[in-house]
Amino acid sequence: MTQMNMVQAINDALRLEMARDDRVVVLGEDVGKVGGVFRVTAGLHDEFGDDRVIDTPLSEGGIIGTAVGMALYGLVPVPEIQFSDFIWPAYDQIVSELAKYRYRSGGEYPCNMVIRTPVGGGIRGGHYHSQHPEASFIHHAGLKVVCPSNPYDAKGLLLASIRDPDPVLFFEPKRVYRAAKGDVPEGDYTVDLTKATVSREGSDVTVIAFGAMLYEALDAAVKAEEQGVDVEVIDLRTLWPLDIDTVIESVKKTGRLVVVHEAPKSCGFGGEIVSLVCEKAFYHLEAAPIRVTGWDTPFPYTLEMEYLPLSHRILPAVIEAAKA
Amino acid sequence: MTQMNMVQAINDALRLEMARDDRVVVLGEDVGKVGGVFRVTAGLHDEFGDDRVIDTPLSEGGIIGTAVGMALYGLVPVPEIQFSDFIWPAYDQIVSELAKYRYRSGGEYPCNMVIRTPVGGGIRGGHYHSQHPEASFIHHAGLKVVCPSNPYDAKGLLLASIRDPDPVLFFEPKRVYRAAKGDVPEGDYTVDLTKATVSREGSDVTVIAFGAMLYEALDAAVKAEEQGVDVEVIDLRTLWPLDIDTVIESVKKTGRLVVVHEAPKSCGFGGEIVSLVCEKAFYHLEAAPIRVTGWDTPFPYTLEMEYLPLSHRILPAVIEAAKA
Amino acid sequence: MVSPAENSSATQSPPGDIVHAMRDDGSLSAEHDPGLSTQQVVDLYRHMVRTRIIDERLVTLQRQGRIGFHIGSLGEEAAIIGSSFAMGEQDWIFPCYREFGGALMRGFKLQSFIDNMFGNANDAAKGRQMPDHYTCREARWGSISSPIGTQMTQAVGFAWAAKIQKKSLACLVYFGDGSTSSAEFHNAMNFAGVFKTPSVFFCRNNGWAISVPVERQTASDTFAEKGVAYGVPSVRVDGNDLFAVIAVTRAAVQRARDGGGPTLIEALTYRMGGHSTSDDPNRYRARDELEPWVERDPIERVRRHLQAKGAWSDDQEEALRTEVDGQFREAVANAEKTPPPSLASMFEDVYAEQPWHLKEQCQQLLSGARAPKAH
Amino acid sequence: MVSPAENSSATQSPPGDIVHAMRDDGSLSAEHDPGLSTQQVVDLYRHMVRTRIIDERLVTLQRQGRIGFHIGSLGEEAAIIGSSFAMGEQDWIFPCYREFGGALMRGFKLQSFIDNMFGNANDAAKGRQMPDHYTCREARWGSISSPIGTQMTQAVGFAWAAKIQKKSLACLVYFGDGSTSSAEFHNAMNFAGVFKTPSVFFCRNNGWAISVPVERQTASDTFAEKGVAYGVPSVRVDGNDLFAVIAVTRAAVQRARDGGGPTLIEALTYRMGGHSTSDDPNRYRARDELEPWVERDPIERVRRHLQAKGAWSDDQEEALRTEVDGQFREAVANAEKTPPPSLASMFEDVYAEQPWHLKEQCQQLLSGARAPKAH
Ligand SMILES: Cc1ncc(C[n+]2csc(CCOP(=O)(O)OP(=O)(O)O)c2C)c(N)n1
Ligand SMILES: Cc1ncc(C[n+]2csc(CCOP(=O)(O)OP(=O)(O)O)c2C)c(N)n1
Ligand SMILES: [Mg+2]
Ligand SMILES: [Mg+2]
Repeated sequence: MTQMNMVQAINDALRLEMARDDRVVVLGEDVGKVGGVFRVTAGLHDEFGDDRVIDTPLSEGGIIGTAVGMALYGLVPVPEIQFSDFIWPAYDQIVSELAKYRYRSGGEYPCNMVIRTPVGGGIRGGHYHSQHPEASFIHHAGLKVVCPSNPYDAKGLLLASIRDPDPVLFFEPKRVYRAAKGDVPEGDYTVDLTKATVSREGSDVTVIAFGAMLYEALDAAVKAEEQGVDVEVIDLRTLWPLDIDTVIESVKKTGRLVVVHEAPKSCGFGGEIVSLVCEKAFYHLEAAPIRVTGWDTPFPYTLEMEYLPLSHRILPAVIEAAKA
Repeated sequence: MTQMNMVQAINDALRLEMARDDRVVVLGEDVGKVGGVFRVTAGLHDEFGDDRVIDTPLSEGGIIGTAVGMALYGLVPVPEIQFSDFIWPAYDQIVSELAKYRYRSGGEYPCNMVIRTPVGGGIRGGHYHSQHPEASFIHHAGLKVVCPSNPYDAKGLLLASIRDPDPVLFFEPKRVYRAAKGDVPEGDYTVDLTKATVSREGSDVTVIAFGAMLYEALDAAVKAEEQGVDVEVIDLRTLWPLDIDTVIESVKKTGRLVVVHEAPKSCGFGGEIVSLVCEKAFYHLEAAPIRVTGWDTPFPYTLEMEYLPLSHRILPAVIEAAKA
Repeated sequence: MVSPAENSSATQSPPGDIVHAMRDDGSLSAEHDPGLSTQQVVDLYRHMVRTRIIDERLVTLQRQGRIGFHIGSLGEEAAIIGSSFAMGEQDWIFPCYREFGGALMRGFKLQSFIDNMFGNANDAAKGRQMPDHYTCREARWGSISSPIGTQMTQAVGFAWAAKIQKKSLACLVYFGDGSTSSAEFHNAMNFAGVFKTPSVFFCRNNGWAISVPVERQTASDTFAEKGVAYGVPSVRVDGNDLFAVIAVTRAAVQRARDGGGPTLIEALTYRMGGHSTSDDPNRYRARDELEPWVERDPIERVRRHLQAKGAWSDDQEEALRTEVDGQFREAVANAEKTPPPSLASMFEDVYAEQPWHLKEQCQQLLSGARAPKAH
Repeated sequence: MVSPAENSSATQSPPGDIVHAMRDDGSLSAEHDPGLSTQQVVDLYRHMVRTRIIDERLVTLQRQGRIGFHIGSLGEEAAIIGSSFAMGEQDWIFPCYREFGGALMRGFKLQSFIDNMFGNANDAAKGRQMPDHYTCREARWGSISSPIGTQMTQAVGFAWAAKIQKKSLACLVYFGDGSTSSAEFHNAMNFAGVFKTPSVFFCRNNGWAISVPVERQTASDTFAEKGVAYGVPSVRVDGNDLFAVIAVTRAAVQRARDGGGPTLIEALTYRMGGHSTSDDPNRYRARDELEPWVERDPIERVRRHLQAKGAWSDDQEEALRTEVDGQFREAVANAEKTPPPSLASMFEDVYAEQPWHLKEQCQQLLSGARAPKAH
């Protein structure tokens, strides 16, 4: 076991898998010599050379489009999009092509690849360095979406994602890139892509969170306890396909649901979770499910801490749910 | 009053507004000489000339990006995307730029424009000529999304959209382009972009639909009546911002909700509606809200009628809601 | 738009000019003669004719309402058959949507193609895509999608992967003149240039993108010169000249396999039919624009060549038509009696393993009103 | 990457070569002399120096943690000030993110710029965007966004709109060498070529896109020659030569206003600092790469020119620095005592009129734990 932060844990996973499997290649803007603007790919270029750790021209469409071609060939590309806010020029290749390749070819052309990209706010990034775009990918069938909250999961989920035969969007919560630290085993292990984890057990209210907001949910849970409310916090880890069993089991126990995410509320992932819970556990619900999310505005700069669904906004929602 | 189909009504609105306001320009692939692959812009090139009805190179990113620039100048561009399935190459310009321009410039740079595009299945289009992409636009703050179901609304909503100061995605349900016919007033009128309409009153179950699926919902309502269930059908017309009052009023009356849309279920617009109803009328709900939607697969070809949420799938949902 | 006049019969041409191999009398110029045996030419001719016959029959089926759609290659047979022929067995092709003739030549079964046109249970794409959107990995041929241009960037990634893995192959990608305006063309050409991928960009300049003529697509004089922007060498070829197409494609393939990087080929041809069965070209182009191209019909030119050599007779022609007609009729008969894909198949292949929500949705459909009674 | 050696002092140059106006001794060659008065040159010099001083001060503020970020123009002042100067009052500029010096010259208030750097309540962008992402329509200057390249296509649409409305103006767009790889460059250049929009594409080729050198960006020999692919004429200019930049930009503007269509200008310069305050260039480039560019510092060159003419003294230099420092300090003091934008402002301008859901969300925030007690 070594203490690592998220950046180190992800770097470790990449190094390990590249050494184990020579089909794995990393490509993207500034991922090579400089090791990524967040230093996540640091050292890989030195170790694996120019053919496997590739600085590309400045074109997300080019990065993802060529990566899809590599995957069709049989490589396992792990492209990086420098900020998830810049993924949209590649959106057509992702939703029209990558997501549909296996299906439209009747299984002849699977695409084994992982798109890594930092997500989320709280780093003074404003509109274009802060967004959390899961909803726009979950809606298009064929993609898996992962978002770890801590170094252990980050490494294990990334290794699992690279080995998974389906395309995975791997969202790295950059606000906790360095802040989240923990013990990480050396060497190989994976974290199951189909399983959420209960980060804190509780009996009164279920709070669902992931990525950087997990810590806000846990903080709110501690404060709720002071008010006599016992909160269960679920860390989804894999956002899609959702681990519905863990969610429903918890809601059946608590009868109360709060969903937290940074992305705007409207047509966000929270709506999906609320609706699924209504579908499967409506008669267990003792209170209206509540979403605590980013506002329906572009992501602001100066007021970003007022935009994010931080602990101080989660807490009243939890209390409201508990008291209803 | 004249009998028109949707294509004619939309064409009529474009002609009218182009004659009234010389800032309005139409651009897109094949919109000029040939009048659009669905003939929606037929005759406009002859009438308004090459400067205002413009066949463009084959690039949706170029079409929308230049249209945004035109809007910044002060024109009112009405670009056409030939099929909404081909809108993704323009997604970055739409969600990063068009949607955020007014906000990020503190109001200095509004963008008055309308993106017209045919949506939906049932015309034997398979994966790439059938999708219904509202959710991917509603999630990004700053856009309005409209989807008429009939010629009267189509004309009135399009005129309102062109005059609206905000960017509008105008989704035309191509399955009923010619099938939906009705009386359309000659000359100028608008339909309010903030109002849904109750297409059929009823007291037992609220069904929310829009575009081509409205007719399926109405058909299911007729059949439900035979089983003694009195269905209220709401045609949203403007999907976003949602006319929440009409929705909540109806659900408070019926206590039962079924939402219908063609797009895949997961992270679709249905989840948003269900969640909003939970937020605002949870204690009025007497049954779990139900979503009847496209499946979470790419849009198929041969089995498209099994993919679409047609009347035969809406009916059992309505009965289930009523009997719960 | 390039008129056949410009696309004339000069055979010696400075770079930038149009490469021709056939003279008007059907004989070949030495410089660009790909050196085919007569038997090879006969085979290629047969493939071109076969392609055209199938095209015609599919249009008829569509008019009869028996299939939903067809997008054909009328007039572009030399460009397609010639370039596909130039690709070796180890090479790969990423198609656009008009090149079924090339796929059939590379081993795609006619029956499989027709099953795709009907979207039945035997379709390798499981009836999930429109007609002409087939898949046949076996023939080292990509899966077809509608969004314009996406295959270009993928083809470059594919070629690049082979290069990274030190495998010698070339990867050819087909696209139209209109597609050069797409972002994909830019991305594909740029990455190919920078990483010197073993790529062959084959642009079928057929004059039109649905109703939009080439002069509305670009202000450059030619499509070939777009290579300059990417450091990618390029060549213009008479796309209605089977021999010239083979010669320039072979040279590009050789360069690619030898590590010389990508080539852009602009093949000058003409879309003699509508864009697809959904299109009526008389709405936007003058009928007489077609005439000069009829004279340079790519199939007629090869027939003249073979007949001059005494290597092709009217009887052979007749027999060929009968043979193809028979094969076609049989394939259609089989396809029509094959049932549609099963309801459950709609939920397969979204992921490698079916997740819970698709299992649920499948179950919902199978227990619904329109499911077959026994399943 | 272009070295200053290649970017040498030849003044007579065939097309494709690099346009220079200044000789090494600071004198001007007749051919590309834009014919400025001495006062104009002094003014331009002052703008360049002012730009550099502000850049330095902003970096310091960032290091002190008083602002969050800055992206500067160190070394690119001639390219930016010269090209902005060449634009008339009726013309428009769509900026990238390094051109604040040009905006200030066109009338953007220093105070407004600094308010943006602090994202305070007086920022015209209402504190919604990162530093350097300001907005100033008044100066006929576009609103800045981060996604690379999007402004290019918009600038073409803007110019095209003016053309449609028969207004005479030119619209210049700034972008970097890296940005030529984006899909936007392709779309913008292609539409500009086809529709002959009154556009000036101004490429600041500063050698780097963060850590990626130009040879990883394209395999073409120059960025200028990319114009060929779009039928857009182009020119390469010494971007560290204020006079040459003005001359070529003026010519392009004139052509645009006269209906001659777009021009692509490649200005050869060098990013002498890091990409932004977040970047350490020593991680990826040798320190000695910088040296030859220091010798060709665009500001030093104009100073030499003015001093040779006796039109600029050390006292004036000193006075200028004191003046700019004073203005800057005052602007910062004002900005720092200005409060942040109000909570409610976060919900404005999403739409022209606030819809119900934003009213609700605003109310939620205003009644929440962190809202000011009285609002
Ligand atoms: C992204 C996208 N936009 C629009 C279309 C609709 N469309 C299909 S084919 C076509 C024209 C293509 O022209 P070209 O590339 O010249 O190929 P050709 O059909 O002439 O072979 C268009 C506009 C599409 N399929 N994809
Ligand atoms: C679409 C997109 N991708 C990536 C980035 C991150 N990024 C910001 S600036 C930059 C490099 C730009 O280089 P260049 O165009 O040469 O301009 P320069 O910074 O040298 O002036 C990158 C990769 C971005 N802002 N937008
Ligand atoms: Mg074409
Ligand atoms: Mg640069």
